[in-house]
Amino acid sequence: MSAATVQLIYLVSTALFIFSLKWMSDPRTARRGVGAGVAAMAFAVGGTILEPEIVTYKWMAVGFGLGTLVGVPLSWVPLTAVPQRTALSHAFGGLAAGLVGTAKYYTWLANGELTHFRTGAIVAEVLLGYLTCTGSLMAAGKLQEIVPTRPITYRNQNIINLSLLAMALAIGTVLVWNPYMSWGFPIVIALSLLFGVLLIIPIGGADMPTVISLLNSYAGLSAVAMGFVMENKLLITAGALDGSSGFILSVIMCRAMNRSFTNVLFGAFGQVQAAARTVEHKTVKSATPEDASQVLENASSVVIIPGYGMAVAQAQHRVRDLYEQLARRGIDVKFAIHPVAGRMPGHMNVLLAEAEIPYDRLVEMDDINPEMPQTDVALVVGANDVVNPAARHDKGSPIYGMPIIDADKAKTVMAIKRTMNPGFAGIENELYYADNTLMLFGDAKAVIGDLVKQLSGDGRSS
Amino acid sequence: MSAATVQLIYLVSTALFIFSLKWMSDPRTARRGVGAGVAAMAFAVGGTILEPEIVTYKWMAVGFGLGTLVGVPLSWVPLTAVPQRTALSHAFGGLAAGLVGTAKYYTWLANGELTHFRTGAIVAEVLLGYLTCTGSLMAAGKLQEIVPTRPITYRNQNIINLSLLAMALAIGTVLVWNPYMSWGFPIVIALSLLFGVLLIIPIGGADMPTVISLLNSYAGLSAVAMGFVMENKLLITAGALDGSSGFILSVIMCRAMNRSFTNVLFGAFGQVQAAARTVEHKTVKSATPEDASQVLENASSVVIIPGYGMAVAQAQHRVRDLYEQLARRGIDVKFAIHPVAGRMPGHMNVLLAEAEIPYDRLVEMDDINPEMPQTDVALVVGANDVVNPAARHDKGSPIYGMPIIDADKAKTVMAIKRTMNPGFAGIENELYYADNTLMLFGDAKAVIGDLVKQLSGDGRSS
Amino acid sequence: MQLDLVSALFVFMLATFIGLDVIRRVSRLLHTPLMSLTNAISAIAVVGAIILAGEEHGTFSTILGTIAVFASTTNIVSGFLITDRMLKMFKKRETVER
Amino acid sequence: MQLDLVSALFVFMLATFIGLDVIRRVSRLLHTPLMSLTNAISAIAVVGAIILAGEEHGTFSTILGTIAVFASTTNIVSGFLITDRMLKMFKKRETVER
Ligand SMILES: NC(=O)c1ccc[n+]([C@@H]2O[C@H](COP(=O)([O-])OP(=O)(O)OC[C@H]3O[C@@H](n4cnc5c(N)ncnc54)[C@H](OP(=O)(O)O)[C@@H]3O)[C@@H](O)[C@H]2O)c1
Ligand SMILES: NC(=O)c1ccc[n+]([C@@H]2O[C@H](COP(=O)([O-])OP(=O)(O)OC[C@H]3O[C@@H](n4cnc5c(N)ncnc54)[C@H](OP(=O)(O)O)[C@@H]3O)[C@@H](O)[C@H]2O)c1
Repeated sequence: MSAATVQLIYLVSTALFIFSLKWMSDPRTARRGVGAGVAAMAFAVGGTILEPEIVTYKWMAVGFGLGTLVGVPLSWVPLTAVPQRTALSHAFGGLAAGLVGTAKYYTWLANGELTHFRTGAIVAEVLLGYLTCTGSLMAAGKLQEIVPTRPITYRNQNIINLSLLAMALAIGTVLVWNPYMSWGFPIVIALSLLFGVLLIIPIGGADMPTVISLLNSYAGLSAVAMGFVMENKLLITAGALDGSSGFILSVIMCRAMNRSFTNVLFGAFGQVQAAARTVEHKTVKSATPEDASQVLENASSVVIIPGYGMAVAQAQHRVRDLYEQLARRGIDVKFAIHPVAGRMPGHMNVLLAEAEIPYDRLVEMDDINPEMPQTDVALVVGANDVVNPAARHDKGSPIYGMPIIDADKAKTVMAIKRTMNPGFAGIENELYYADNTLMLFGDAKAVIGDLVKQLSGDGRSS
Repeated sequence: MSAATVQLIYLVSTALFIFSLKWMSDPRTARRGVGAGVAAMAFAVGGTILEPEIVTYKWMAVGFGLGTLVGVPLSWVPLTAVPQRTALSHAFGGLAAGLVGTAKYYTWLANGELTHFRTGAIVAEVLLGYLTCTGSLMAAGKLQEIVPTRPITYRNQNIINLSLLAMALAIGTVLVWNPYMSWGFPIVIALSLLFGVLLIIPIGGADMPTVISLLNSYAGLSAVAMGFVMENKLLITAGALDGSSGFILSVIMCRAMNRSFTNVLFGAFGQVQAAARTVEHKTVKSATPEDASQVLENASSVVIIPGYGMAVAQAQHRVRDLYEQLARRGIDVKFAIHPVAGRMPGHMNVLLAEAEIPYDRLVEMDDINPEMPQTDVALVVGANDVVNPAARHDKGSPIYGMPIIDADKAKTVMAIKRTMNPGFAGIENELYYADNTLMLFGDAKAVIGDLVKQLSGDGRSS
Repeated sequence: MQLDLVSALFVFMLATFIGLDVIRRVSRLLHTPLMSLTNAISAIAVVGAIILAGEEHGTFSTILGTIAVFASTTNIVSGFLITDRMLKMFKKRETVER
Repeated sequence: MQLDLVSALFVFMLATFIGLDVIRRVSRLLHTPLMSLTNAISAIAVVGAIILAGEEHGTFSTILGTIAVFASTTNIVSGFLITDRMLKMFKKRETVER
């Protein structure tokens, strides 16, 4: 197969990758987007197999076989484990990029084919690849709670980390000058593996989604570097698409939390949890499911605000039952989705979709907020920070400036959570002490189950 | 200057061209877009002058000088002449592309450097370039009414034209097979020059805006072909941006007229004008400026619908005076902009902007239509086809299916035009015979001037 | 070589323009599936891995190549499958209400 | 040579993706200025013209090159000037009302 034909196949593959992401702009075309992605990858793999320099298929067949064996079960994880699966996957991706770069370096070293440019590209690929690999493994560990999730900090941490990185970069630069100074190469590898670990341990477990997105971006960039190494435009474009995606998702998350990249990466957020708690005593009104179901029955509009607690409790199916009960009574029910509710972008959307709640009932923060003052009941299901009014007015609060869902403006607020413990940001939520707030203490799944039972008539006779 | 440096300059230039068009997405950033475009062009020219193969600057200096001398006055044309200026400019662009391709062919022919690929790219460049050149000249002539604007047709016209094109393509293909068959090259040039003329003469003058956009697209594509000839990525990207722009603008126009490309190019539209006119006699209510100004004074919402007649009469400044008079009385005045009102896309917007009407008063068709039934007065200023209700219900009408502004749904309609003559599509407009319509006959500028005089008090005493 | 670098930079720049634009318009509903889709796409590194595993440049290269093929395939398979699994859940009103 | 063709096709495809996207999002208000702006951009052919006029490949090439430089410069100058002239007219309420 001529090199030009392979390049043409790569061209088609690139176009398909672009369409794949374009079609993600609408849930109606999104599955077609996955189809395009699969086709693009098939063309990419098919085209590469036809490359003239391929002489043996044995080893790649082993790789394909084993990869499929591991990959298929990895796709069965429950939705709650999606973040750690993604992180694990990034680790694989970074590893692959790193290994390819390593092998290329030594092959070209042996054949005397190294140039400044090639070495530079390889160093970038290897640095990003191995860093992504160990960093993602750590992130996966924190999310799965194998590794301690709290930020692990020590004196001069940032200085130590940055000087490690600077050292790796310095040796990399020297390598570019003198590509045959081969003792430097394993050092670069070791430093980037180490830096990946050290970069992640001071970051709190709950910041992992942002970190995963950033690592996704790095994985993309290492594919770009591989494209420069191999002079392959498909790698460059696909890598750039990937890099952009990771970058934009992390920007969206940071913006929705009103935090900067630097704060996420070096801020050791989530560490001061205990200290921030105040010990004032205010009164809280708690209600029973019976009371709550009566309030709901008399409402004509209800906005349900789900949060991380709904995910933990796996309460989405109960929430759907509740939605149906209320809708049956002619009550207007909407779901208010905060961009960083839960622990990954779009977390609530997937959960509610899993429970077959039609996605046109899900309303984004900016669209629902103007409606909140006319809303009869705001039902907060395991959300906390994303409805904390302190973000609007308390300049001293760590979440000050973060856009929130204005649950407090509804006529009645009902909040389901187990305790008075704070959420991810570790701060108290004055919403729970407000006059128009009723607390429904308990596990979200159980409480909503009770509400549904009341509404569906089991409890009606009472 | 090394070739790589020049390529880097081209890279910057490409990025600036992209930003230039991106910034056109909002009137607030649009002027920055022009700045980016100028900078991009400066980098492109500057980078090229640094190319190592340049040995003399004398001749290009002559070109720059003369070009500036002609270009500056060309930018002073009145806004009504913008379409023909654009067409003329495309002719220059096509000519430049054609000439470069011609010179390249003969240089490589003399040096024996022609390859199949190079010849193919040159043939594409020359075909598109010269076709754009003569086609645009014809279009400019029709718009300036130097060339008869009505479609010039004869038997088997489409067959003759297409076989000319086929002949040019056939000879071009043979040339690609055998690049040194040099007698074929001038024939390709002659045929494309001829085809450009023949393509345009059967198209009615009023379809020229669509044609100009298509020719813009061809000019872009010929720059792309030149990029393939010269292996220059800047030419390819800038050409592709241009090609997309022309293509999308023509698609928008065709869609807004509910016509196909084929219909525009081969339909000889505007020819049957006389035949379509029906001779039914219906009554028309005509009103004086005094009556009209009273109606306007008593309205609380007025929608002004400008059309080609406003452009012809240069009435936009009077329209602004009217707008001010009405706004001063607390009347809500909006402008309804149909995408193909006038004779080029965005025509009305520029005219109204010229008269300093704030652009947030201009409302697009789809946004204003739902408001029309609540509107007190729809004031039609020299618009005709774009408010013809036949487009909604008369399946036999040539404009059936074209989206229109629902002027007829307003409580009162007032239409300013000189006669009962039809507009661009040559068909009668039942809107003028409707019960709630008052006709204000006369030149738009004069009539609106009268209205303003009435409102401003000169006529108040009467 | 240096010219090739610029050519590659060109492609990178254009692809980044496209990437940023396309991603910015991904529906907010679908950000979780987007993460797993791009995760699968990042396994494009498989292209490099296949070449390593298929060339004959000594055992070292082949072993690294095989591991890399394995790692990327895992990503491709699990990434696309899980994305599709999630997307299947998104339904509009009409199809959901019985 | 053939590989170069594919490389150029790559750039063309990516640029077209960008072009279609970017143009589709140009404000409808500005379609007339857009036409004259792209008209100026299409004068990028000046790059080829300059090379012709600046090389020494005989009188024929030089004459054609000079004419081409002239034609493109006309486009560049008039295109950008008239676009800017039109854009200067677009004003938002605040700046207009006195
Ligand atoms: N989505 C993302 O992409 C992303 C990324 C990075 C960071 N974050 C951060 O994550 C936070 C998300 O806010 P959020 O409001 O969704 O969550 P949150 O602030 O973490 O609060 C979750 C609440 O759910 C309750 N809860 C836990 N398990 C429960 C159960 N089984 N039943 C009922 N309630 C339960 C907890 O209270 P109890 O313990 O009292 O039950 C807790 O207050 C934000 O601070 C955001 O910045 C999100
Ligand atoms: N905008 C574009 O990009 C574009 C492109 C291609 C085609 N077109 C076509 O152009 C048409 C545009 O529709 P339109 O409603 O704007 O225009 P129109 O249908 O052409 O009607 C213009 C009307 O203005 C009147 N008029 C002419 N001079 C006047 C003057 N000095 N004072 C007052 N009235 C005057 C004419 O009537 P009197 O002679 O009785 O005065 C005529 O009926 C559509 O059919 C569209 O498809 C537009």
